[in-house]
Amino acid sequence: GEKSAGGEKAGEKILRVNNSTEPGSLHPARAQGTHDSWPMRHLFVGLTMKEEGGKIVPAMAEKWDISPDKKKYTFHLRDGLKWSNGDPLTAHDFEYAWKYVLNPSTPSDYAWILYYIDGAQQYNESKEKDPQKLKALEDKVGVKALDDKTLEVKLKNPTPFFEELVSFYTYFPIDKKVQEQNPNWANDAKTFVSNGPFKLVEWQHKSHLKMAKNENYFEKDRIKLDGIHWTMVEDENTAWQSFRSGDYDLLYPLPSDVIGQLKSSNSPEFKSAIQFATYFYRFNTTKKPFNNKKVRLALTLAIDRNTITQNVTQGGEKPAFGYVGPGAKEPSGKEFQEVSGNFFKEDVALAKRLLAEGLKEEGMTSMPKFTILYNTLDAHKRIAEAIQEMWRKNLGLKVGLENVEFQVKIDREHKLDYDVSRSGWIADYTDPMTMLEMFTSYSKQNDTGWKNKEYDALIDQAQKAADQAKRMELMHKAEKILMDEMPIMPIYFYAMPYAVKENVTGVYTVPDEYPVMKYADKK
Amino acid sequence: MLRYTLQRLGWALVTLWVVITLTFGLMHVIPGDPFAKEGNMPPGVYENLRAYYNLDKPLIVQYGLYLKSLLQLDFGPSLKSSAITVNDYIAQGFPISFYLGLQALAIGVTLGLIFGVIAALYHNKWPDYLSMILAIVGLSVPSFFLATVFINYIAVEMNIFPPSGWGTWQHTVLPSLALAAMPMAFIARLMRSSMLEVLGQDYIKTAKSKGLTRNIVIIKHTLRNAILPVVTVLGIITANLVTGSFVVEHIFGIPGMGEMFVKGIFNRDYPVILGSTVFYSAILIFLIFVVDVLYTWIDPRIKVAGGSK
Amino acid sequence: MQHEPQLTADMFRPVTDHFKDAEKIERPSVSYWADVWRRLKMNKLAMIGLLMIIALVIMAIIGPMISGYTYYKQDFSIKNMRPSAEHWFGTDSSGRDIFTRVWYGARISLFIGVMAAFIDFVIGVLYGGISGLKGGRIDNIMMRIAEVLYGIPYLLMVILLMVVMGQGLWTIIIAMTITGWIPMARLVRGQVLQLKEQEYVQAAMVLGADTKWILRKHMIPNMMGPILVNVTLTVPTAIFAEATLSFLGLGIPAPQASWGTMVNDALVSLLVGNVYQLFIPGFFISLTMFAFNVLGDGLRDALDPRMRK
Amino acid sequence: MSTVVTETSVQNDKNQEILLEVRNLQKYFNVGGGVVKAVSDVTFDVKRGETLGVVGESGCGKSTMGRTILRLYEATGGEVLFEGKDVHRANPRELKKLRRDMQMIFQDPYASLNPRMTVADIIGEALDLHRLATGAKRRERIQELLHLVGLKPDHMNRFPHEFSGGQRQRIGIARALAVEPKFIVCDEPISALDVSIQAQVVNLLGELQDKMGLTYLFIAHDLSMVKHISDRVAVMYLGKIAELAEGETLYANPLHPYTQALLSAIPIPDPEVERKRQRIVLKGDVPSPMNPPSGCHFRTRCPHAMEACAKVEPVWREAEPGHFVACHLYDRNVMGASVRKMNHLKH
Amino acid sequence: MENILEVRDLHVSFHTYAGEVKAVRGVTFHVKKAETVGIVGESGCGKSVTAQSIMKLLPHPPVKYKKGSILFNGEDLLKKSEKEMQKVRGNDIGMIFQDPMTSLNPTMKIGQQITESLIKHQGMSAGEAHKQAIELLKMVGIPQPDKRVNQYPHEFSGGMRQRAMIAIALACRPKLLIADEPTTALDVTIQAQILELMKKLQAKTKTSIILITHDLGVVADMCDRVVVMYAGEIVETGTVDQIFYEPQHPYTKGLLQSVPRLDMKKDEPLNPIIGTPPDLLRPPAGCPFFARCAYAMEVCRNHKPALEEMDSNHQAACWLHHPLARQVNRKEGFAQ
Ligand SMILES: Nc1ncnc2c1ncn2[C@@H]1O[C@H](COP(=O)(O)OP(=O)(O)OP(=O)(O)O)[C@@H](O)[C@H]1O
Ligand SMILES: Nc1ncnc2c1ncn2[C@@H]1O[C@H](COP(=O)(O)OP(=O)(O)OP(=O)(O)O)[C@@H](O)[C@H]1O
Ligand SMILES: [Mg+2]
Ligand SMILES: [Mg+2]
Repeated sequence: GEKSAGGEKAGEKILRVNNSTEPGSLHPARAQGTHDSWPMRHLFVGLTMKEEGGKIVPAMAEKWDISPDKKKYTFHLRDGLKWSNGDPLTAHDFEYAWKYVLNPSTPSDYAWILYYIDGAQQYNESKEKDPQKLKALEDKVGVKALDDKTLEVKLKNPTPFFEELVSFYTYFPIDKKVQEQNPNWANDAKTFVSNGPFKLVEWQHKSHLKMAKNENYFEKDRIKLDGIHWTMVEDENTAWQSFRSGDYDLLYPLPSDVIGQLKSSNSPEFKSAIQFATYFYRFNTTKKPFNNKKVRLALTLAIDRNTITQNVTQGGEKPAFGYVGPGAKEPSGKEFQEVSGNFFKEDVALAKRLLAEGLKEEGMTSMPKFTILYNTLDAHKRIAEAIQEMWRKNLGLKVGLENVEFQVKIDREHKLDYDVSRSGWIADYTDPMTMLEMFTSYSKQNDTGWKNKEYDALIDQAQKAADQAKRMELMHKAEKILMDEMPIMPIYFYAMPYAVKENVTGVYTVPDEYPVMKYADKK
Repeated sequence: MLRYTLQRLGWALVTLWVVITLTFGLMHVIPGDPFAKEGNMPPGVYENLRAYYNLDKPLIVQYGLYLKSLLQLDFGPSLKSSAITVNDYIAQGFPISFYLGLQALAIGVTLGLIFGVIAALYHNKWPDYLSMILAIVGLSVPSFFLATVFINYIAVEMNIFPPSGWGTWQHTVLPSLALAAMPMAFIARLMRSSMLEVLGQDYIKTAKSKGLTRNIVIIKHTLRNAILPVVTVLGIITANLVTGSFVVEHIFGIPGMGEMFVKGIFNRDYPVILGSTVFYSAILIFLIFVVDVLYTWIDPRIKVAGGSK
Repeated sequence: MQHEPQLTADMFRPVTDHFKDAEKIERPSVSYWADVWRRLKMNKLAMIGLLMIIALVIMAIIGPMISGYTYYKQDFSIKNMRPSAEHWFGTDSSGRDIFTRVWYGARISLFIGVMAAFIDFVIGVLYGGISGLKGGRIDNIMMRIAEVLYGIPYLLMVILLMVVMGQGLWTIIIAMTITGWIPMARLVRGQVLQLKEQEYVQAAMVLGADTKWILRKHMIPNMMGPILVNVTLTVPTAIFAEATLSFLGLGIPAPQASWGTMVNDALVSLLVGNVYQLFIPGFFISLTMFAFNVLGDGLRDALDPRMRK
Repeated sequence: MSTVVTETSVQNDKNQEILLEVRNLQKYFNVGGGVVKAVSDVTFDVKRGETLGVVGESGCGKSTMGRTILRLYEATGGEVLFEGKDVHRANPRELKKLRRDMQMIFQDPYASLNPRMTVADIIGEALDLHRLATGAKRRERIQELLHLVGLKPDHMNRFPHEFSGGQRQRIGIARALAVEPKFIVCDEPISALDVSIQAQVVNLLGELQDKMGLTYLFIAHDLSMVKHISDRVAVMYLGKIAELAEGETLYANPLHPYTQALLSAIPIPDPEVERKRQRIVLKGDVPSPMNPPSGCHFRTRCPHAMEACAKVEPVWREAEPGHFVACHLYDRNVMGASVRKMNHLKH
Repeated sequence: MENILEVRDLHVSFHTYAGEVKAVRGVTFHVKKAETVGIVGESGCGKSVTAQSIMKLLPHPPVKYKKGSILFNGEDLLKKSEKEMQKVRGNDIGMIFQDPMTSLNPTMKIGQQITESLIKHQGMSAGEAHKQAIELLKMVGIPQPDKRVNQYPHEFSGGMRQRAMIAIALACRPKLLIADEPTTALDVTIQAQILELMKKLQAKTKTSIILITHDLGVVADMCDRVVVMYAGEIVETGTVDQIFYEPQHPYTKGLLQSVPRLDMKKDEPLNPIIGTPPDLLRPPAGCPFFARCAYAMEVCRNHKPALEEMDSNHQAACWLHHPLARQVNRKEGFAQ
């Protein structure tokens, strides 16, 4: 690759990757989604951070104390922390950042992830116009810098995964001084200030980002790269072609047919890691005959998940026979998903019987034609086609496919204006709760019309439980209910197949993030 | 001339205003929410977002606010990206799309004219067939097909040009070719038929009767008259080319403004939708004006100024 | 002098009966369309185009039936098979028979093309006809409306349509025609303005014919030439436009296949070496485009009595 | 010019009833950036059974006048009375009735027949529009009309392009006759025809007039043909009538300098005459009807132009009985020595 | 006087979809120095085809010169290559077309259109040619030529355009000027101006002129000799007096009779020629005028009459002049 897009100097170790699209924002309060978070995790670091496999290790915080009721955390920051511009980094920066996120006038998509903090939700949801009263609400938020190096956080409920939460990008600090002087500092590489392994040196919007090693990083010796260059090529095929012609060192995501080919040829450039995420179909349980559990079960049992993962997605995904996938560990160290085991087994004969019974219960003689709703994407289409064909072949059903734009799909799901709808859920943190709380009757993301008091109660108990083992048990029970009732049909657990050049080492993955390159090295 | 220009400007503003109003209405009629997310979105967060972008206000107020900011040439923020505004989008994307578009236009027009002229001069002989088949192939291959094929064979397998990105002239070659195919084919066909038309005119006979050589007759008497229909369509073609093609920019990963038009709509990014519409319409109207001026320059019979001067 | 015939005095008797043939017409009666057809038949390329279209239509009708496969049946055990005796055009990445899908796609693509052309024709003739006939202010306003329609983002209208009508064949067809009728309307308007001044139209007016009569009896039959040419070119354009909509994910619903969706789905096959999946449907798009274009060109020549051979 | 002749002509006038009155007719066209005064302020009568010839150079407004009389164009001003009814104020129903009485024959035999219709359809159109005949009667009537204009019944199912120019013009005449009109505007019906065919059509028109008592407004620029066919002749120049008189009178004694020039310019198919002839060759070109000269429209080319011509528009006056002219040379107020001048002008 | 142009037995055909249109069939005539020869005949009889054959301007694929020769100063133009023809056109032979509206290039200044041939044939510089163009415009009587030379055709009136056409045709002082219906599109008064101008110029330059028209009046005014064509053939040729006063062919006679004379009485009907000209796709085997001829005889049906000398310079192609016809046919007043 002589003609690479970057303009790196000879001898510099620059890793070239594709972020697919322009980050909407690199400001911790405004960032949302993977295209923002992937570069951001290389620019910032939180109180804690994740190492290979998702292990939580101290970062800005050297250590922390947890109160016996597990509702109060006191973080102790390291000595001599500095921002990339040389400003000292203090606990006040964290307090300021978190309160800034929660401020109702900050348009922060991810403000809710701070709701675990006492008083956070009240402040963020406040419609208060009076600055005085608003200030009072702000002061009630349970985060306080006791001094430059100590941050005290009070939680609403005991939250065993809070140590992990603080590694999330919305919990990143911001340089109070810079933010107050220039609210738009995060839009321009010249004014960008960060505290992570790299600093932003160039941001050509819609085109590329250039990051260079941050000499003020607390662990700068672990960083081998001189920088990372990110492009924003959206087309998967083109990006792959560019990787092939040597313009990238690492590429994620990949076109599924390419994955299949790389895998079958045992390409040394191909890697696949687990991802804590589930691909499933929602049923609209308010609509006949999907209100009938047996019908939902029949549909669930009548597809061949192996064929889908082997022939369609091809990226090392695992067929899903439960809802919570691998990625969340129990205190025992075991995968939550392993403990759950499979909740059902594919069985066409049983499916046929269940379908007949279900329809009879609903007073119907045959299954009416229904439609799978999915948002426009090649992979979704191919999966939908495969499932449509399986339902046709195995149950003799007439199934239509309808693709709509993403924004319309969500809209229609919220309005329960669908029969069966494609969904995917990518964990925000590695606790089953990120998956399970969605199907409570009061969740805004439920979108199936399915309501179960028992389930609600179990989730509520789990959220308040201080004991991890107890929590896990409660969540297993909840998942069992979900899988018995089947308002959703699990299809597979995501994987993260990516390609990396052989001369690149040190890239690692965690279940809920894109490949991490901060410790990467290039020969 | 000045009066005429002002008059046209007036009409242009009216047209633009109607387009804005209709687009505004249309984009709020279609379902889909700019803040819709598959992930968690508690009502509080959602409402804060809408309030921040004034989307909680009545539509008519939003409309008024938009027109007001438009008068200050402020196209507003992007709902999907807090890092750049719509003005930034245009300021950064347009020069790139413009450059690419002009290059494609140059290629398309030059080749189109050459093919068209050759086809007409060798009417119903093999060069005619050949150049028309070429033109039809150009017309019949969707640009996404062409772009993908270019990347695969020319960029990756032959390793001649980079497959994606922007920066050097090498980056511009394949996308320009992909963009140029359609106008090239279109212009070739147009030029062919108008050349045939002109070649049958009496004044060509007059020119021949002066003893001029075939080449002079073609260059001095035929081309200028034959090019008129091509000039008429050039306005729309140019407007479409210089404001960027979503497909080509998407496939070649070019940071132009082509994606604004499509992704703005897909994302329900209201200010981006309106901004791209206004910008495109303004460019189109401007270019049509330019074409009219060009037209009078080429054809002295037509007077731009509608006056009796 | 020339061969001096055997002249007898007898031959120099005056003839008188020869005037009865004075008004005789020598040439056999041929209607205008018969004449056009005769000229068209002489144009080899146009006839090739016509035959190709007929062949495509026939194959679209019988093709999906003769292969013994369906367009939707998946069989992953035979995915990505190259063309062979069982699967003449090979199979796609879901193990579906491409031959069947190509001809099924031909049905959809040709139907879209033909229907879009037909609807464009109806709306275009009505709109352009009224605009041209009424003239003056009505004409001005109607043409401005058409202009505004060009300004509104096309995709926005298509999305609205998808929402209102749901996804499907007819939605695509209507989407093709939202702005597709405008060129036709312009063409018809231009023709009407020209024909309005024709003496035979004026003669009808003097005879007391009203607007409807004139439009039906005189205008439409005489505009058919240029309209027909335009229609033949609309068909492939619509097929092409559907392909581009497919690229944006707004094409025909899966698993139905149009050539456009097939090309789009197969773009990735280029990366993994299954190029036939891309080039087979691509070839048929080009072929259709070619056939309709040469037929259109041929018609243009055949309809123009000045262009002799 | 003897008084006797004048008296008889006046008497003739009395005998003949006026069929069509044109009063101050105006037709302006709005074009690009101005107004074309194609017909400005024209007044004359047409008597029943006569042929009024209209001559004038191309673009002087002859066709426009003819069309405005038939209300193919809406008049900008003035009125047209046909048998006392104002054509331009007739409502659609009255107009349709009037259309049966007033017909037109067009200049271009190629453009005036719809190329996609058979002869039967072209002639039958008139019958259909006015529901004059259907079925077998329609067929009969069409054949009858074809016979009338000297074509064969078996031409019915042929298309216009199969006919020669003269035959086409006859089809056009048959179409006009189908509704049994009283009055026909012939807009240069022979200009596009060959010399040898022109006479066929002119003879046909003459025969039909005798047979059916038709009245013609015969527009042409061929003065000899117009003289041959017309009872009276009007000479137009740039939207106005310059002179109007009986054919014989006009040719023998042209008053208006334009008429004089026009007559002298007609090429005569006789080498002897041509060799001897003295032409009045006018200088310059016809001005644009967008901005005609002030005063008299002809003054820019007139060999007798005077100061007054630029200032005052000459009035339409009856210089001699039945002989109208618009020229200051015959205006006693402007020209003291008009009589002397008149004599001088004649040769 | 020498013959500057001799056309001998010229046959020209168009190959169309409908078949072969035999537009010109055995045309023979000549033009002498400084004389004006008129070609008359009705529309479609092959006048323009004959004229354009001399310049070889007819498009080649449909047109075929089947037979004959066109000798210009003794050289056969039909044998010349396109390159050689380019030297003749505009230089030795000039041409004026019927319609000044469409015969001038609308997007080119009048001056440029005149200078083109000057630069090409006379090797003038652009400046010289421009001066010469102004001279030429002055010569054809265009006022303010130095201003007009920089205008476009649409800024000229019809008469001025035709004068510009004449200026173009005469730019290189050609030996032969072919004027194909130069005044048909013009008004009578303007026509008079143009004809007057042509006469004046001819007197000055001694150019030979072929004047094509179907207006017998114009012929009477302008020509020394006349060629009468009918259906692609010459039926009569002679001096202008011979043609007008002693026509020998029924067609010529018919033509003269169908024109109204100013001295005719109003109610006297005209004498038209009955019928229409033959279709040149299927030209009749015998005399082309047979079907319309009042003097037709049995022999005319299938036997083509040859052009025969009647008088000095006077030729006609008609069986009526055959000795046998004079015996059999007693019709009066025609065959003298
Ligand atoms: N529809 C129209 N719009 C604008 N101007 C017109 C229109 N029709 C005629 N004119 C103008 O009006 C004037 C008179 O035209 P008209 O056709 O009546 O002349 P004419 O005497 O019939 O000429 P010709 O002998 O060429 O037929 C011309 O200058 C012409 O350009
Ligand atoms: N391009 C052509 N293709 C076919 N036939 C043609 C073509 N040009 C001329 N002709 C035929 O050749 C014959 C002679 O045409 P020509 O133009 O010489 O007639 P003309 O005597 O000049 O008539 P006019 O007085 O109308 O100009 C006509 O019958 C015509 O139909
Ligand atoms: Mg006229
Ligand atoms: Mg001619």
